[in-house]
Amino acid sequence: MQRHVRFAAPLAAVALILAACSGTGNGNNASGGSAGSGKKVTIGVDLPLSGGEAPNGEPTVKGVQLAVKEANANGGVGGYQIELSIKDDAVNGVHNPDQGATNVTELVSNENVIAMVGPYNSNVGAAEIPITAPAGLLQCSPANTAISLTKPDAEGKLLRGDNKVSYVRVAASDDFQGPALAVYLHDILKKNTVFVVDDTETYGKGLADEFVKKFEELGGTVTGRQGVPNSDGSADYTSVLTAAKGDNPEAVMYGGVTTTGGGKLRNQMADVGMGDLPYIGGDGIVDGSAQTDGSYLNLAGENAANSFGSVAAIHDIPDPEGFANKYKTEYNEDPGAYSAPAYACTQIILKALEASASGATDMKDLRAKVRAYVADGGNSFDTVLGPVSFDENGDTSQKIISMYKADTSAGDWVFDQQIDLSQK
Amino acid sequence: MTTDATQTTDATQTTDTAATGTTAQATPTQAGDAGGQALLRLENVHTYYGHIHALKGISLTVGRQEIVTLIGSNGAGKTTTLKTISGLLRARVGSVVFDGDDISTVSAHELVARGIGHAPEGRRIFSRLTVLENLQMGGFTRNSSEIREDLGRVMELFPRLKERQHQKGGTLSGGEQQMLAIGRALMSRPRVLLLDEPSLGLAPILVQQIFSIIAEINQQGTTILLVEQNALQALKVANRGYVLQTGNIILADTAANLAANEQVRQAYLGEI
Amino acid sequence: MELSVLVQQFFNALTLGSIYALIALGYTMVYGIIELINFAHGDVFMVGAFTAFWLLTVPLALHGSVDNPVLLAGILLLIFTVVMVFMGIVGVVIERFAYRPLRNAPRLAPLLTAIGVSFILQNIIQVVFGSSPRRTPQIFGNDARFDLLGASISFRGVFIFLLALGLIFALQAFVGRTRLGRAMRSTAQDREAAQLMGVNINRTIAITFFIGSALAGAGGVVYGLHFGQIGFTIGFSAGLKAFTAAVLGGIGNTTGAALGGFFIGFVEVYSGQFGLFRWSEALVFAVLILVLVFRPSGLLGQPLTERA
Amino acid sequence: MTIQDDAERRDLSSGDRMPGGLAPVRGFFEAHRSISVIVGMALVGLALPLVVMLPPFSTFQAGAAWMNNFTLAGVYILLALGLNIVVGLAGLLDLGYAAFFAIGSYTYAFGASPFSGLHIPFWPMLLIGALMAAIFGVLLGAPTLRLRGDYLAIVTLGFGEIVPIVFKNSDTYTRGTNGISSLYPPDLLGYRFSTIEILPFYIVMLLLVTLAMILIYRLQESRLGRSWMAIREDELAAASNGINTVTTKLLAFALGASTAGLAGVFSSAKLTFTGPDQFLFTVSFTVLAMVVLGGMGNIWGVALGAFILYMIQSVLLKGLNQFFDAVPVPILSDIDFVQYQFLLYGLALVSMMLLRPEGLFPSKRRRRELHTAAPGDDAAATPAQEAGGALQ
Repeated sequence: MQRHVRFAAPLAAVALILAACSGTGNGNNASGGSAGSGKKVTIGVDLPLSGGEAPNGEPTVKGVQLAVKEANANGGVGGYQIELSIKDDAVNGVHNPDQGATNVTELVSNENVIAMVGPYNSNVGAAEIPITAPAGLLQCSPANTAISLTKPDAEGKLLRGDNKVSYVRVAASDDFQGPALAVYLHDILKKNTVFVVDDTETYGKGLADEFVKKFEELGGTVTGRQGVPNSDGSADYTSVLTAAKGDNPEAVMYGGVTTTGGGKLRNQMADVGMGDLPYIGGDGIVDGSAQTDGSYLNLAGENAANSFGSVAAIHDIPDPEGFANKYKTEYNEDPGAYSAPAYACTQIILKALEASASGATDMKDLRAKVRAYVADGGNSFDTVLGPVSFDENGDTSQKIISMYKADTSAGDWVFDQQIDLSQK
Repeated sequence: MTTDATQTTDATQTTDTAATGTTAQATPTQAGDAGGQALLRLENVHTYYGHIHALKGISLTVGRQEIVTLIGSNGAGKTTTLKTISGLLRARVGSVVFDGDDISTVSAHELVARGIGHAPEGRRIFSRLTVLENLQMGGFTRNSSEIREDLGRVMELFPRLKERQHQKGGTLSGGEQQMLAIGRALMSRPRVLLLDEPSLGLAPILVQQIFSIIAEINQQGTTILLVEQNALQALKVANRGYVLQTGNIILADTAANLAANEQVRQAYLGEI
Repeated sequence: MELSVLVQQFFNALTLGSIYALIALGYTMVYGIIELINFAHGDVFMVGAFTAFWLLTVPLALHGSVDNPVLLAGILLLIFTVVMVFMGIVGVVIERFAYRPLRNAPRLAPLLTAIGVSFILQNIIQVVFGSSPRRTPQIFGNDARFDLLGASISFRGVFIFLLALGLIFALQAFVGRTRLGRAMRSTAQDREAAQLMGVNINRTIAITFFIGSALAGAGGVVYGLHFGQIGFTIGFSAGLKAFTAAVLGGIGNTTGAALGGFFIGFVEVYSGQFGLFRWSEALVFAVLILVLVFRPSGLLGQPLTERA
Repeated sequence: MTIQDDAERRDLSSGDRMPGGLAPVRGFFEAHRSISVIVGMALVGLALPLVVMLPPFSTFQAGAAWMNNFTLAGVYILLALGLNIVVGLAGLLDLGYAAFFAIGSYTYAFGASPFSGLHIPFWPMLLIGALMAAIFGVLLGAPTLRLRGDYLAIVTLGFGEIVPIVFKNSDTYTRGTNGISSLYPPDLLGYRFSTIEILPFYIVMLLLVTLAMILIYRLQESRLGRSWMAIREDELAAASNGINTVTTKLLAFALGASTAGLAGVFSSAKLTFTGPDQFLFTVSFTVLAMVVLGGMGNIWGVALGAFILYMIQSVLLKGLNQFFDAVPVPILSDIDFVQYQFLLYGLALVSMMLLRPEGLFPSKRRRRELHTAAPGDDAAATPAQEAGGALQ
């Protein structure tokens, strides 16, 4: 037995070293068939894929792979077969801006890469945009919502500097989703007091910040707010909730995603006797049906009743069931929260490729044309999320937030109504 | 597996002690060598600490019921010899034979059950265990009724330990700790007791006391291999002695002859 | 603060503290005997939680609460026994292959293999059970509660606290009163001398790992029962806090470790009560630093001269 | 190496008294050491960009990405060299080293970003960042350095946990979880470094690593360096030989921290961003693994260990999919190695430690210690009667 292990461990080490030394062949791994004329372009992907980040990254990358597979099966786009170059920006299981920067450096310097999907985390985006912008590499993020990525900071400075827009995102930034939740809770659910919990991460805290701002503006009262860091899912909310209960809030708002505690918070609300209160959160908890392991509805089970969640997209998408079914057929699991947005990003890139392919002189030119096409506010893209175009900052033109209500008997989210923020 | 070993060795041991109780006590040991009747025999033992060659071919014998002493200056290899016997160190060359069996590869904890007791240098009592617990640890290889029986025996030998049995070992004085260390080693009913510097750091009165106890233990049937800086005292109680120098045995004789030896007197007995 | 809230939070802290205490016991035992900060211990706890999850959902096929008290007791007995024995074995295997070969190596070498083992355990669970959090059946109904001074106390919490207390006392008795316990304490204090008493060092250390890992396994079961949700990442920070608890209590001291676990439960819960939850971890470590500066041996530890 | 080791041994045995007569000889070898570091680093610096233009490497990823990796590996080399002072030379276990990296990084963010409104140039910021980290090193060290061994390790671990939490929760001063972005990149004589041109960063990193290595070699051979080693071997004996152990340990802490501060400034200036998630325990642990794996106390070994481990983490494990896709073994190309990164990394760590517990390139001195101190028997490990732990 001992000999066994002594042998196995060095073997693993040797495998690693071998891999380090060789690294032969075509560096960019193919996805889907490589049939066709032989003309190929690469779409880069940068997402956190390992360790504790895998639940975020894996379903997202599958959205991209699905879109590319379909395109290749249909004979490619603009005469090109599509390949993917997939990068993991997690180091030791944590998304890492340094690694993100390395990854996009690699993508930028590979001239076959015409555009990329990613990143997932806003702080990785902050490290990547200064690299992709001067290179004019189109970056479409399915998930970033931090306002600072696209809009000028207090000093009027932009992350992209003086360069043209090369970073776009299909997720509405926090200044839309948060207020939409506030409007829904205050005006539609008619709740005047709320207790707010956020997960202290960029997304969750930003969402909660914007929610609070709008909710108070509407005349509501925030009875209390606590940040509960829970990146590994081990936090205990009972003390926070026990304390909050004394203020008798009429609802609880959660800024965060399911992996950082969305479902656990709801379950522990039931534990402390707050289970009947409405519970409202962003797209971080609208992450699939109760059949998906680890989704909000799955983890909260019966306690999910009276939960409300938003998705930063219009509900009337062309074929809402279609995407979920395709995804399920392909991967034998429900899509994740960002599978569809990642699919949409890929659709946008492919559409731009189709439009630019014939006019491009070389790969460099193709990359530039793809960027210009996407960033042009006049172009609209039919995506799985519905029609999308981008404004002067690269933010999605869709300022419509859809609200969903949990249906515990069906084990799924049910569309309730849309909130249009373009006028607000 | 270990319990098996313990039981079998226990069995042989009890018969042996019974034997010594009746006949062996009367047998006087011979002057020069214990010869074929040796309880413990080292043959050309070489022991290393890493690259340091600490024992360079030690051969010695300890007969049943004898007190044999090893004398020598610091670093001569006395402690190393004891550690090699008790299994804390391994001889790289040569063999250690105990009661006819080669024990050079038997691990230390099994040797305790076979009858080798080692009271190491510096006492090494368990300072955070009570005196009673220390003694119970000494009887680790024995069953509880045997322990109870031997507790009485040891406490009779060391009345101080009885008084202090519920104190933590670390609170004892140096002399008491030494008594505890010896008492603890006796709890395993060793057939040979290795004593490493039992008088170190003790007041002269206590030294006397310790040596008379050593003699008494021997009277009761336990073979003793004694390492001492205090060579004069050691030779007084011992039957025979070996003189070690830098890992070699340079002299072997009866205790009386060694004590009379001019060289030994100059080098180890502090006479000029 | 109203009395009912005070009582409620006190009770919350006891429940949470019980989990930390159970993990801390194993940490302190392992540290006590081989002076290794066993960073994989938290992941042993995590694997225990997953083992219980598997037992409940696959062979027992349970998905909700069990209301028959006899059946419930039977199920609890079964999963605690199976998980504790299994995790004990896992602990022994880890010690055998990752730590024992390095017992005479430089001190930092086993520290690194411990972290390596932590990664391996996490990755195995991730691959087997997926990376998303999993829902553990809460076999205690949430409605089984009683009122105490205005606070609503769940039987589940009471059970967890009593179980932890029982295991703590059982361990105390084992370490303090039995022959093997004495062997463990002797080995911890002076390995060579213990050998000269006839103690098989390797076996004693293996037993220590068995007990420590079994207790962490019990902690894992409790965690799943209480929170109803587990994930492959829950081990590390829980382990870190449990280790802090062990140090606070005086490393090597089992009573201290248990008290340290409850103490951390209290710090976390009351920082939640006062709106400081996001600082709770910083508070825990700040307290740790202060305690070590002013009382380096921990709250219950004896002052000791340490090996350099 | 031999010379240095001999000097070390001599000086230790004579109780830290510098043999005055040897000074000129030592001076020569010190100069020689600096030159060899400079020549060595120059060769490495030139070779790396060339090597990655060759086939197996060039097809693996683009040259620019390699260069970026090398530059970031440099950050970890700096970190490992700094931690080596604390752990390898002075023998103080620091489990929260990333805290000083964070302090350096945030110092740059405060000194050169639109967020703070300041724009102190990069070069003085290197010194300021190092200084700030050193100050925090002293602040942490002063009350805790009298703790020994693992207790110190635990305190540093706690500190390493607290620092990122403070940065994350102090929204007003640090922009909290969002981190501080748009930091100013370095300027040199009017030339502004750009995030997409890696070569200037690469060169600066080469210079920083070279400088750090020379300084640390000199430190190691100085009176202070010998005092560190004396403390590492036997603190009591060192103290009785007239070494002020508190000051000496504090200096190790401060110098180790300042190296991390330097790395922090460079890293945030290169990334033009800093955020609290970059300095978690995993970083402290990774750097520690680099030091141990390289061979504690051996400066070149530690640097190489850092380089190797960084490349495994950030290139090799990330590239296994690509590699095995190209291998004509169907099973291997179907496995998603990204999923198994931790398993492989864990196995690599465990097996490397089992095979070479003293590290890949142990300093000669360490190797000697190991071979004399380990008779290969369980028993001899703890001769001390008052061993640290003990169950109660």
